[in-house]
Amino acid sequence: MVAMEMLSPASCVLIALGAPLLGALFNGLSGDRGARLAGRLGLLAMVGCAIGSVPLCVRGLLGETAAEELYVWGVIGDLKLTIGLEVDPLSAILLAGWVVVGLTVHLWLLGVEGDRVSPRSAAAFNLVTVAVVLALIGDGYGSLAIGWGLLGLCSHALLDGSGRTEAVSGARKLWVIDRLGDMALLLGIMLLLAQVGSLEYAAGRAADIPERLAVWSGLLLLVAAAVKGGQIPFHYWWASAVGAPAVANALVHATAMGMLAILLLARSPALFAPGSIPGQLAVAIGGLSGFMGIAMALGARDVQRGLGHATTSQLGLVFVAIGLGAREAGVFLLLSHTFFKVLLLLCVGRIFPEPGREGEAKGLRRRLPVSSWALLVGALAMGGMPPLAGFWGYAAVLASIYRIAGDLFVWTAGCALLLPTAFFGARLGLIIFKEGEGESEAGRGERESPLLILAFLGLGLLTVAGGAMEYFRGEGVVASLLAPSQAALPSLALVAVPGAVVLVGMGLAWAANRSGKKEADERENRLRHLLDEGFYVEEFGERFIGRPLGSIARWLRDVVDVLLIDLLCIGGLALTLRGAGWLLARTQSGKVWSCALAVALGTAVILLLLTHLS
Amino acid sequence: MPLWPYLALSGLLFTLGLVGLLIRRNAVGAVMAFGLMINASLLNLAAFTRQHGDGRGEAVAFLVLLVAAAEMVVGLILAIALFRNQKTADLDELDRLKW
Amino acid sequence: MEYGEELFIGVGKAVVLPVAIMGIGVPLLALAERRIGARMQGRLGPRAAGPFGLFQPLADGLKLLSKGAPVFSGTDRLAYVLAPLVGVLSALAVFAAIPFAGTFTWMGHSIRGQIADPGVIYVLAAAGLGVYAPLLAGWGSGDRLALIGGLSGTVRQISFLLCMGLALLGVCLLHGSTQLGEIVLGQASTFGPLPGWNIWVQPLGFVLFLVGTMAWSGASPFDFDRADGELMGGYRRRYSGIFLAFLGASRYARQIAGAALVVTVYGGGETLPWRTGEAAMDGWTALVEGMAFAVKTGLVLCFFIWVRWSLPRLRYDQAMRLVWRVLIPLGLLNTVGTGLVAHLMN
Amino acid sequence: MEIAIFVLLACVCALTGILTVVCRKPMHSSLYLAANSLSVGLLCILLSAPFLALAQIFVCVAGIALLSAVVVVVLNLEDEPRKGTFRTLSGGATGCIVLGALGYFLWHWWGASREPAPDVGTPFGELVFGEFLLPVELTAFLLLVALLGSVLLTRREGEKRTASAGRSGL
Repeated sequence: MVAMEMLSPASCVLIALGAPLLGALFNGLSGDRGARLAGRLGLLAMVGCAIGSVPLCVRGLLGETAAEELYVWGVIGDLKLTIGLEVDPLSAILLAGWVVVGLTVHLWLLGVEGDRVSPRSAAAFNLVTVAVVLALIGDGYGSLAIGWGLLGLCSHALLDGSGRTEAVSGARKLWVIDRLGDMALLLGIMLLLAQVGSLEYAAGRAADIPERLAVWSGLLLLVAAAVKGGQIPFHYWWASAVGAPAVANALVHATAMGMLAILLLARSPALFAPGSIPGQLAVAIGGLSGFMGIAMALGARDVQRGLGHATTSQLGLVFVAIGLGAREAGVFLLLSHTFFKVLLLLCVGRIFPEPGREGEAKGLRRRLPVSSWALLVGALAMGGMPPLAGFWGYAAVLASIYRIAGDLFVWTAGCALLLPTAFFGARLGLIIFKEGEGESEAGRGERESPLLILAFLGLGLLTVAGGAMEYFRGEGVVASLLAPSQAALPSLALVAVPGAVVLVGMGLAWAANRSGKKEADERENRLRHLLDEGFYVEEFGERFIGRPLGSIARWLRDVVDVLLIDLLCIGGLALTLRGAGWLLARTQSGKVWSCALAVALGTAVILLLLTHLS
Repeated sequence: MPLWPYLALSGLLFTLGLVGLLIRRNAVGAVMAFGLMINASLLNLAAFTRQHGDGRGEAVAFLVLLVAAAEMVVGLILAIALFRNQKTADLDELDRLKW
Repeated sequence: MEYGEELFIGVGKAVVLPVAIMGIGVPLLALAERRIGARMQGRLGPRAAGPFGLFQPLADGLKLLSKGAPVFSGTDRLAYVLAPLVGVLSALAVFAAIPFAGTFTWMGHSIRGQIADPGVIYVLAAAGLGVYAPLLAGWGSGDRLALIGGLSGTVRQISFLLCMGLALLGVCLLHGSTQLGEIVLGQASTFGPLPGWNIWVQPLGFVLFLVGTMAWSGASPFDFDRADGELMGGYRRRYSGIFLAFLGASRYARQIAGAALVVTVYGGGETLPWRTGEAAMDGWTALVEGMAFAVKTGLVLCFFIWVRWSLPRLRYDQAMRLVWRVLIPLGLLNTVGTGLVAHLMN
Repeated sequence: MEIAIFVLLACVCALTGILTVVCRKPMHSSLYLAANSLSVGLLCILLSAPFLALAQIFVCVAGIALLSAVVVVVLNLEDEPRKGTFRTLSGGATGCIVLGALGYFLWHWWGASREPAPDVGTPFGELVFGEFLLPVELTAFLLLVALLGSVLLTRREGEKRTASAGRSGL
């Protein structure tokens, strides 16, 4: 009986949210005393969260939606603001993914840094878990918004916590951009709230929102998702996010933010219906950031920055999928992307603890055999090597795009995108792998901690076996193999072509690697610089938006503040008051007769009033 | 004999007393003006007593007279004490209450 | 006018009485005072002007009238002129309330020997007006000594007026009325072998009233405000001519008024001794009653003069202490005592 | 007849009122005050309130006005200087305003002149010591306090010595 009670959604949520929250509080508030325990406590909290969310995921994956109202936090007139629970298959899958990622990251953290984990970052990690779980299981935009904001806070904390100067300035920039996203999100939600009258997704779906309002709220939410997902106009925050330790990037920036962005889009299908303007805009942004992202990744100087821009491009692909209505495929690609991206980032974190120093990868294979192998697997998965999860993700998206949209042009563009992605993945793997051969005296004593191995094994398994999930999900690419597809292209082609493209990409990478490894790096030409700087979007924004606003602000300061307010209002007020004071002082002459005068006039007025009022 | 002439006269007297209070410079003058106002009020009271025909008005007027007398006596005594203390009875020079 | 004859009679009385007093009473008193004083000092006194010196006051009056009234600098004209007038008027005003003759009927009208009967409070009020005279005289003449005399004169009159008032209270309590007519009527009875005068009923009251009137009218030992030695005549210093005459006349008029009051309130008024009850009388008996009233007043005046020439003059603070610490408390005591007795009796 | 007397007294009253206020010499203004009180007293007689009239004369004329005259004498106040025109103007103006307001007030309430009610004429003594006994007692107490106050206030520092010194006298 108790078990049943334990399984009830409300108590599960309580545990799933409570554990990380408690962890965060303990780590955050314990200060130095709890420094040694920080890592273990973080892991413990994550395990608690896992325990709480497993029943929810199982229930969700079985296709059953658990919806329940947990807490009413505000009643304004007939508007009821509640935090509720809604776990449907979509959030269940994402929750499962998140739990796995969370566990692996905490294991990695414990394994690599052991006792040196700063309580601050451990607290931040737990808080991220709270944010994501809250957003995922929430039944409405309210909890999503809370998660959204909390995530921004954690990312700033992690960046700021690292202590490195450029990380701190990056943190501030990230914070500002994040706030922009939040503002857009809130405005969109408010618009919806005003129209629909409730924050729940269900109400959002049910209500027939007038077309004009739907467009506006859709655009606002798209902007929010674009910011959070690092899409094109707002992708430059990756440059500042790089300052954070790799593990933070892995957990927060790559997965959590992406997940929330996609969740937002997935949760409001009415706004991003395939035909609607926001939907088409999502596809455009997705495609654009897909191609530009991968280009920037190729040109990136630093491994982490490359991975960041790669994330942008993969998320772009997901945006395209959702924009065209292929929600399930998009989510699947997001999941698989999460697995290999975290694996990659963790390995990079392990190999280059200090971001930006790529050189000392020599003698890697002997020193860190497991992480180097894991890195290779992750890179290939990202490249889209056929048996790995990456390939299945890309194939699923492309297949469903073709099947739903039936638009050959988009399908071919998608396949074209796979080429550079494959090239980038392969090059990354080869560089790290080949350089690792030599001897290197540094890091001799290091040995792989068992926890680290465990984490890599888990992720590696998933990246490899991710494809099986595709099959498990039913109408995935594999399933489509079996069932004859009525589309023009045979289903076999849907799978074969992407695979071929990937192999070609990888071959090119191999060739480039073998032939002129040297001259490939030295070409510090303008193109590389352009790509690295992220197409100078930031500078563009600075010149055409930042500077004019600055001059307007200065004008306001000089003219309005100084002249208008200081001189006229305050000065004027002071003058009038002093004048009034002087005038009044004259009446207070202290002489008896002036007081008597006042009394007399008072009586006269009273008499008049008495007669008048009666 | 209608009532309003009496009221008019007492009104005039009262105002004269008030003006005296405002204009007079020294304390004794002010007290005298105050005496005028008392006379006016008594006249008014007597007039209304006559109008209502009720003897009680006269008794009240008598008491008012007594109290007013006491008041004026104290006023005058204060004037003396003031003069002795400040060496002047001129009210304008007593402006220590000046704000 | 509907009053017609009543008015005529009233005005007649109102004119006859003051003229009689000013014409006969004051000169007679002046002469008497000088003659009796002289006799008491073993000298003859003025006998030259007319038989027994009867015209002496007339001579003095004419002398004063013939003198000019020089105007001194620094005098306050209004006060200077007002003082004698107020003094005389207030003294004469007191007589309006005093019944000086019996009631007799003449041509169908019963004429009372009294102008009007407003009562004791009117007497006090009228006397109160006279209090201004010394102050105004002192202030008006602009002379320091006169000022001191004037001030002390005013204070004396107020204090003793208060003392008289309290004494009268006892009598009013007994007779249940403040009107002098009632009081006189109340005395028209016998008190064992003696006439039913208030003097036997209210001995303390009588003494207080007597001393009060003596002091109030400025006679006898209480005339410190015009003491020749210190103040050289007090506020009369700067007066001469007709004003001086009026000042003197006002003093004598006040003495006559005081004596008349004493007689009316305590001496049975105009009633012949041992007369009881309201007596219907014709003109002659009324005249006799008038003569009786005059004789009684004369006796009291002689007493005044007698005291004046025998007792030394009191100093100002002695007189004030006498009034405020002796006479007025006694007066209060007397009133309370009379009240209690009256209450117990009925 | 009665109206004639009233008009006469009213004129005297108004005139003396004005003179009291305007007069430069303090002694003269106190005299005018006395005259004013006297005329008010007489007016009270017209209003068939004899006792009030006599009390008014006795208290105001022979009491207050006289006291003010005595104080003027004691303090030897000189005449009021002729400056302070703004003050007189403002005082006068205020006076007019108050008079206007008072007139409007009285006219509004007592515009219609009604015939006076028949005079009940309850005896004054009965009222004062019957129905109004408590107020009379309180007033008596107040007068006592005023008396004591005046004695104490005008006491000079050396007063105590002279009082005892005079013990030897009567």
